[in-house]
Amino acid sequence: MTIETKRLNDVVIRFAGDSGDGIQLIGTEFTNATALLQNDLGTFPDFPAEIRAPAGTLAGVSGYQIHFGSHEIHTPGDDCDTLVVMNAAGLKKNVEFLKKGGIIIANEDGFDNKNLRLANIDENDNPLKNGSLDGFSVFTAPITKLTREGIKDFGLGTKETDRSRNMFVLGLISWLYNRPLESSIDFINKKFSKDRTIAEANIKALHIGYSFGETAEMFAERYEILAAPMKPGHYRGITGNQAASLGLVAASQKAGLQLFYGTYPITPASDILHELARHKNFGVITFQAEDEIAAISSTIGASYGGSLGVTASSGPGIDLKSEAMGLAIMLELPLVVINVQRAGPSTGMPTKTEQSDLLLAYFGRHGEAPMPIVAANSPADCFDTIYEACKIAVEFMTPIFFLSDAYLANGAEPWRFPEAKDLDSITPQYAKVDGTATQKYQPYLRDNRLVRQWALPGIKGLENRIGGLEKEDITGNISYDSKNHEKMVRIRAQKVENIAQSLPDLSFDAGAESGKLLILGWGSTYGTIKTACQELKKEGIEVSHAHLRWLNPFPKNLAKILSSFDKVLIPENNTGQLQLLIKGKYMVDAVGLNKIQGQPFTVSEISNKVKELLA
Amino acid sequence: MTIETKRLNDVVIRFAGDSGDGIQLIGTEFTNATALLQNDLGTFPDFPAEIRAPAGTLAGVSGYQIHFGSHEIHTPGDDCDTLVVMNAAGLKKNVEFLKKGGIIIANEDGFDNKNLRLANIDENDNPLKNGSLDGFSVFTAPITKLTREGIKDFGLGTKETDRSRNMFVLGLISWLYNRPLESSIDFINKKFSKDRTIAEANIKALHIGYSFGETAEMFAERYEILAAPMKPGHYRGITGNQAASLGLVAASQKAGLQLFYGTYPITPASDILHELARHKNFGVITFQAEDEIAAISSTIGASYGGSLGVTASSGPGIDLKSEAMGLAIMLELPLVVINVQRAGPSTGMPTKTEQSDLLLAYFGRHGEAPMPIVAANSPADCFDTIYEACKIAVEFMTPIFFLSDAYLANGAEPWRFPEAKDLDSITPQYAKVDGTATQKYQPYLRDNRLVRQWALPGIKGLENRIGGLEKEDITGNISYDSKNHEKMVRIRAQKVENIAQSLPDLSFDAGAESGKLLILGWGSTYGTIKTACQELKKEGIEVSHAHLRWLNPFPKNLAKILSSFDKVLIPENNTGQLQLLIKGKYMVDAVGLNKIQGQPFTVSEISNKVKELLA
Amino acid sequence: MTEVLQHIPEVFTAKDLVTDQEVRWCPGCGDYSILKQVQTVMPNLGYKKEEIVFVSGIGCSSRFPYYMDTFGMHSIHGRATAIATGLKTSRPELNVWIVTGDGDALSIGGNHFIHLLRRNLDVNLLLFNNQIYGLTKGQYSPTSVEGQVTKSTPFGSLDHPFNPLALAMGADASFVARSMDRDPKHLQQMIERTAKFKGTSLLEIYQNCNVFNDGAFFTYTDKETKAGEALFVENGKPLIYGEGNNKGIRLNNTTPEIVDLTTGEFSTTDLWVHDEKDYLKSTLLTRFFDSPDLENHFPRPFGVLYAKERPCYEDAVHAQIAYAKEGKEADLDSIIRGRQTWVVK
Amino acid sequence: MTEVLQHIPEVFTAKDLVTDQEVRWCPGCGDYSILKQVQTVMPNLGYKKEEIVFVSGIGCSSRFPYYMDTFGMHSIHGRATAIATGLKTSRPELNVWIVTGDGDALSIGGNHFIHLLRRNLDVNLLLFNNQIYGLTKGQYSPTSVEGQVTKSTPFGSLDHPFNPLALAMGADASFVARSMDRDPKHLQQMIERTAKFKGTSLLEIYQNCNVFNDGAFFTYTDKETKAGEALFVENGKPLIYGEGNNKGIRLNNTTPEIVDLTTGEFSTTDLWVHDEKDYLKSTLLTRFFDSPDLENHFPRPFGVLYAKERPCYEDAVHAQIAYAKEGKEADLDSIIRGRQTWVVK
Ligand SMILES: Cc1ncc(C[n+]2csc(CCOP(=O)(O)OP(=O)(O)O)c2C)c(N)n1
Ligand SMILES: Cc1ncc(C[n+]2csc(CCOP(=O)(O)OP(=O)(O)O)c2C)c(N)n1
Ligand code: SF4
Ligand code: SF4
Ligand SMILES: [Mg+2]
Ligand SMILES: [Mg+2]
Repeated sequence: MTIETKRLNDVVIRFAGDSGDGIQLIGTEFTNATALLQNDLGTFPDFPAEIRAPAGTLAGVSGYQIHFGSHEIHTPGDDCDTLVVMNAAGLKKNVEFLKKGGIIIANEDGFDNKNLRLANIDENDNPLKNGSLDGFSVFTAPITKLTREGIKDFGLGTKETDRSRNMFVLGLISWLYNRPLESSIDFINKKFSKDRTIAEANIKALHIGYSFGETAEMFAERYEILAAPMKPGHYRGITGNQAASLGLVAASQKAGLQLFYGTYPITPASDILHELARHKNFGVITFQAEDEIAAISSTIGASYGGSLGVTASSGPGIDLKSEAMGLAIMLELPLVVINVQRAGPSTGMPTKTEQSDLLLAYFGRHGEAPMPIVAANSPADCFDTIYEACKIAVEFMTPIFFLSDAYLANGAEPWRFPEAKDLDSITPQYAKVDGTATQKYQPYLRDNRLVRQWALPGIKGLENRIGGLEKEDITGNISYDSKNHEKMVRIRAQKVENIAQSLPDLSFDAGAESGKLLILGWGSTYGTIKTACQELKKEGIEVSHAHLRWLNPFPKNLAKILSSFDKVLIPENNTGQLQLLIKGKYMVDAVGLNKIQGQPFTVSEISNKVKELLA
Repeated sequence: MTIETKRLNDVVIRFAGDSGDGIQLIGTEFTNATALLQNDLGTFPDFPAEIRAPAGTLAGVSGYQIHFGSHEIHTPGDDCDTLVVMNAAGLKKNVEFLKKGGIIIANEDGFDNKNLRLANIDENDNPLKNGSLDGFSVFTAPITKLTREGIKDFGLGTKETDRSRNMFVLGLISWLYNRPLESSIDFINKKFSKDRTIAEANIKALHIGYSFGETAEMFAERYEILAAPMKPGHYRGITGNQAASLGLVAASQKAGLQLFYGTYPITPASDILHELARHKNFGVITFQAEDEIAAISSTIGASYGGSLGVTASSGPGIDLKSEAMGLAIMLELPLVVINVQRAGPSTGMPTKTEQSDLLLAYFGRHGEAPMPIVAANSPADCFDTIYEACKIAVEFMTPIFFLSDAYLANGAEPWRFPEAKDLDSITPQYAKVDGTATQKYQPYLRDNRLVRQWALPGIKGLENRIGGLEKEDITGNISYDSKNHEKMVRIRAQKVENIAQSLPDLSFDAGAESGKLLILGWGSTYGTIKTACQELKKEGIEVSHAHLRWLNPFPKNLAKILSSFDKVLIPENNTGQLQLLIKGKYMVDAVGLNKIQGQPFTVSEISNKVKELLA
Repeated sequence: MTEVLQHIPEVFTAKDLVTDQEVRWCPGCGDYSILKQVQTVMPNLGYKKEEIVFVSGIGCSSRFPYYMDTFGMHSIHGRATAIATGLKTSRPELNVWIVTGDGDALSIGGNHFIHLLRRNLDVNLLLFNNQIYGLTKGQYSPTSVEGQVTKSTPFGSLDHPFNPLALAMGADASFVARSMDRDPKHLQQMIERTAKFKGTSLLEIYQNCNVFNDGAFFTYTDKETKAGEALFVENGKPLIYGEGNNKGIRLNNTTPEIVDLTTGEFSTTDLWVHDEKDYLKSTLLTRFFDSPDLENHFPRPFGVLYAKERPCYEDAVHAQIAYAKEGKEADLDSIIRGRQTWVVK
Repeated sequence: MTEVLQHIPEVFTAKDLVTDQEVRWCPGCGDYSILKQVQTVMPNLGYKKEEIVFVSGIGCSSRFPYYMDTFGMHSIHGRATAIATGLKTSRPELNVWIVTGDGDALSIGGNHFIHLLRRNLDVNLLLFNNQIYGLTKGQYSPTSVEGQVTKSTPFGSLDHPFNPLALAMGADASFVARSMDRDPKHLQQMIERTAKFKGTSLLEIYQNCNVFNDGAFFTYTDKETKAGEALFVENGKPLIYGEGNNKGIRLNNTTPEIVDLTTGEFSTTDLWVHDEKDYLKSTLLTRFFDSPDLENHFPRPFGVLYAKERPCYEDAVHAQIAYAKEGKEADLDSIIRGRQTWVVK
């Protein structure tokens, strides 16, 4: 039998199995190999609940989806072309995401009676045998047995042996989609650098998986996906949390500031801590505080002392930071507050994505306490957006919100990374001592943008006292004067508004500058909306798409853009938070498309809504 | 010289002096006497900053304004007719509030060189002597000396003696405005029940103040203000915090529930704690927690156990409660959260009033976490509104926000109090064990209003586990199912919306049901708007006024009302929070009138804006 | 509210405590043993099943209530102690248990933890100490040892860890005890003592997190080392430990010393006799906290280290209410009316 | 940033520390004395004025920074300790002081308080203990005595109060001391010791709130009772107190006893000699916390009760950073690039 190689434009593969099966690792390594082949790609890791369920159960299923192609890719894909499952639970939970006629590759050893039982499937109703998968191309193999057999010479225990199953799968799927094994081998060598036996065994498993594809005479065709025509440049793959971490280090370096990262662990923000803690050689201080209140408070202390202060959390932890954010607003110190949003309310669904904290970012503090807000729109964009957040925080002496979400945080995409020397400059607004001054230092004197200065402790002549009580204009002394209070409330608000002056106009990601329908998005819906617009265009439906990075202040030209369309559609993973703001601030009767399922939109959900609105 | 008695329709008197002068006491006792004369009235205590400044300084000035009359009174008045000052600082800080031609009564002993210096007035520029008060009727008397002289026989020390000065002033002003002394004498007797000498000395000071008016030949006229035609009934005077406290005790009694009040002291909410702590004989538990987080958490614990759980704070403390509110939303337990708003952000101006936490109440929690919100509109109305809040919390199994503010909390007015038997019933939604049930108890089963039941620990057969993770519909088991999450988010929101079904339509406080201009208010602006409407009417300008008690959900007929007017004006002590909601939710381009000065609106501020809009 | 479900038995067994929820801890996690021992002991304590409430925070350990067929609340991170305080104060007749982790109790929940101990409510506090944040996948906790390499401390942690029992003593705890997941019998005994003590009873349980901090306590739980490293204390008994009970501890004035019982120089009568009620000596015991790597280190004590009753907060609250009720009738109309009223006709 | 204002003198005096802000405490408040003593001692400590930072929370006491012409932050309630932690960690060369009250530090701020002590940053912590919430006008605090009648406890408080120094010892404090507003000389000495100790130095200052809790400490500060009630301890000296030094304290094994030095039965050589570095004995000293109404009660100790240095958190942080820097060049491009890259042409 000759195996044909078929060329595809794009493919969506979903891996699923038990949390203990190393699914995320298969996904990440397959992604790396794919990135090196210069396909464009998007990924979506879909973790199980925060705690480990017993192996084999539905609750324990871990998934990873990758979408890659020879053209631009902006999402991890809606339904998948190929589903790779390690056990019965993985199949049961994920078969709904497989396209009609799609491929299933299943580890038949994961469908024994025990596994069926754990997945709540009747023993006599094995889906691999009962015909329920008839519409799909199903390929099964005893992957556990094959792996055990293949690496038995290394003398590993069963546990260690079975852990290599994922490398078998990675090898097999690499074969099927024509990916080279080099990067995976590199990875294995690094990961097991301390135990050569395990390293060799894993590499062996990888190879036998690959060969199995070649020799097993199961597959009639292999697939090939050419490199995508991407902008020239240097690329790497990156997740949102990694990109945010690098953006912080970069900003601190370019600003000449020590980075102080005060936080308390929480899903899905913790990985930024883990990443930053590895970069101590950049002088980065990561402070794992006793709670979120101490996290932000210590960060304010560091900002006061002249560090680039950054604090991060998700939902519940952001609630706890609100009081201290108010203090930072009064103190007018640089402070970046990262919120990697997850599905709420309360503990909610900690590993699932949602965009439901926009209004919290706007209004989640007592009193009139406006804060600038930016949101990243893709994993790699986390770098640029947080870099900009740092720049504005430092140059406008203000706390600022950076919004990401679980989908961006864990998703990966190719990143055309910049060179350090090309990054924007960041200029701290230091107070200087005027050698001739006879007056004492005035901590609340402002420049024409209304920005006050950063008076670092240690500098003679700048001694001053600041605090959370209302302060007198210019002097910063405590003031209970009525008129002064109103003045200060308005100054603080105007300072945030003034940021808009230094920002570029909002531009269009698709479509004309006026027309029937504008899709206005923010945050992680970017790729899906963009793809929907492209697909609609193919169908001859022309819509415009503009995507907000700046949520507060809104871009200067937003009002004009909004008024240039008959209809405005705002898709959000919440009940309509941006929609309320747009309606309330611009009196534009925007339509919402809302999905609150802990899952991102699919492309078709967007395009169907567009068609409905244009019908 | 005969002294004429002139009849006035209404009067505004302002007392001012050092915090140590007992100004609040003069004010309160004068208010009591006035209430007993059946004048209608409104008061406004204007405290100095939270801490005591050295005696005699501007920072230490304490003020108390009372507005009373023979007709309906809804505000403490804009400017005052009479200003009573104990010292130079008191005059300096308050003379701007005195009407042209108004009366000044000054303790001339409070204008010696020391006091002038403390008030930052040049010794050669004594305002009592430099002609700066020429436009006013100024009456001065050496009140300190007269008091010392008058009560010297009691043998008190100077400190004690001088403390009685305020009684001299109370006597004098009681004479001037024809108030009897009985209630003040009663009060003194009670207050100093343990020291007869001090009691007698104070009563003496009261009498000599009174006689001084009669005999000093200073005043050419006295004033008389007839009783106001008020609705028949039993009346008492009451402040907002007192009314809220009584409302809570009443609700707990009528519901047959133990009242659990978990809080942490904070201005201006602490007085509710102080009041409730005195009512232990009603089985009230007041728990002063270690912080606001423990305050609300302990209260949730008590609610879980079957108490009427109430927690209270102001600005900074409300921030800290947000995470736990999210838990209460998930648990769907009754919980009343009181926010006595004060001027923010951060520590802000703790003793000053503001309405700037409306959007915090709406959106100050991560995730989609809607909570019902009510706001009281006058001191006495705090009783009705919090009573209603308790009823809804208990009958809808929901946390609820009750908004008051410093102005309501400390202000007083006559209250036509109800009889306990006439108060609405409150019916807890207890889960009962079904004797024939074979199924286990389903904690998230709902009635047709979407309300679940209260399953009290201790009842056999109701054992169940609840928590902050997303829960499966009906069973309450943990669920990470996408569709279930969206369903639950919508159910929680709909439950809050359903409350509107059980509420009366919004009605008009003034004006027709449609027309040129509607003033839409909420909270403590009520009296001022009402008075403005009355005054405008006198001038022939007809506007309508509707006032929201329910901020979430809005009344069913609000959309209709809004659409019946050409223009809508929303006065708020914030930068436009209700305005944003009305614009965003109803697409009505409401105009804002905003004052953020830690002070309530004056009547003329409202009426001027109305005239501007109608011009 | 007094009706009774027929099919629920009057007296319950450990099995009746099992819920229909799948237990979702990692296979091999020490939490399984703790659950088992609690379920085993619970029926013997004299409470009705419906009077028992388990309140937990957030963490792997805090999943506990889902697996106990009693009343239960899985609340928010660090606040179980505060929630239980409100519950117990308002419903003193309930049997309230708190389940918490080293992060939940001592990091974010540290303040409520010390205030609970100070107030001394009659609740039972099970602190699952695995010296790691399990649920968030492996960051160091306030009980992690110095230098520990975790996700958030790739170069080793720098924080000096809390000694939880010493902290509790400083906060005026009335009962502190320690046990371990891997000694079921001892753990059962300790759970029983914890339950029966009137006051806030803190039981620290060394719990193995086999995924993120495997073996943290093996020195104390493993057959080979246990005898020489774990000191099991009992009230009124001398402090003896070691292979074949070959070692003891004596007090030289205020200084504890390890003595060899095999040389004949010292006998058990020379030893420090454990007195649960002696605050000072108990404090000293809680200070046996040496790293087992240290030369001449003291063994780690297990058992009830301190137990001395003092008044409970909720009793004082209800006594004060009873007193107020005696003094003054609760007449709602009278307080609504207040001090001064007038009538308008 | 290195320019120098000409009119500011190189060496500063107490007067240079006075700000242009009116001091806004009640006349007679104990805070005035504390301010005075701090201003007096400060110039002698060897710091430049501009290196000194005062961080406070909220409360009457927390107004303190406004009156010190150094750098200062009046922050939010209970968080000064956490803010100072971030400041000191990031700027170890600064001289950081925390000013806090019994409510600020021990009620809302309790968690940061114990974690600061555990981490042992080199900061100075002045705890103004007036056993009341002053700023909010008189509610009881976690140090108020049982039964205290306050605005929030009209029938008397029910909470068992913290013993702040014992709590600190439980949290592994490295320095705990106690002084009083009304003994300026002792207070100055203690402020100096506090400042000079390397590590988190906790100085509890008994402070009279003459408006809401007048006389709470008069037993220890008043001429008539001071000698018999206040025990001033000094390192290496025996514990002696009483009118004419007529009493002493000796240790009978682990039990402290008050002895009469006038009968001839005991002399100073029999007495407990204070050793600041002896954790156990210091713990015992912090436990001298009897109500003076109790018969045969122990005196309340003042002075440095415990002082033993151990590594400071910020030093470990910067050592780790230095180590990491040595190991690996900080090349921004290299981390942006990461492990695997590819080029598109
Ligand atoms: C307010 C808040 N902050 C952070 C988290 C994330 N979080 C959940 S559990 C946990 C720590 C768990 O450690 P521990 O208490 O020791 O419990 P274990 O999982 O080890 O049993 C953290 C940080 C959260 N859920 N809520
Ligand atoms: C979050 C928050 N909660 C409550 C308050 C109100 N508050 C201000 S100071 C204070 C307590 C003051 O007591 P203490 O710390 O002992 O200081 P003191 O005034 O006695 O010096 C309280 C409860 C606040 N400002 N912020
Ligand atoms: S992570 Fe650790 S503590 Fe959590 S369930 Fe797994 S083994 Fe147990
Ligand atoms: S209230 Fe008490 S602590 Fe506060 S300033 Fe006045 S006397 Fe001092
Ligand atoms: Mg743990
Ligand atoms: Mg205090």
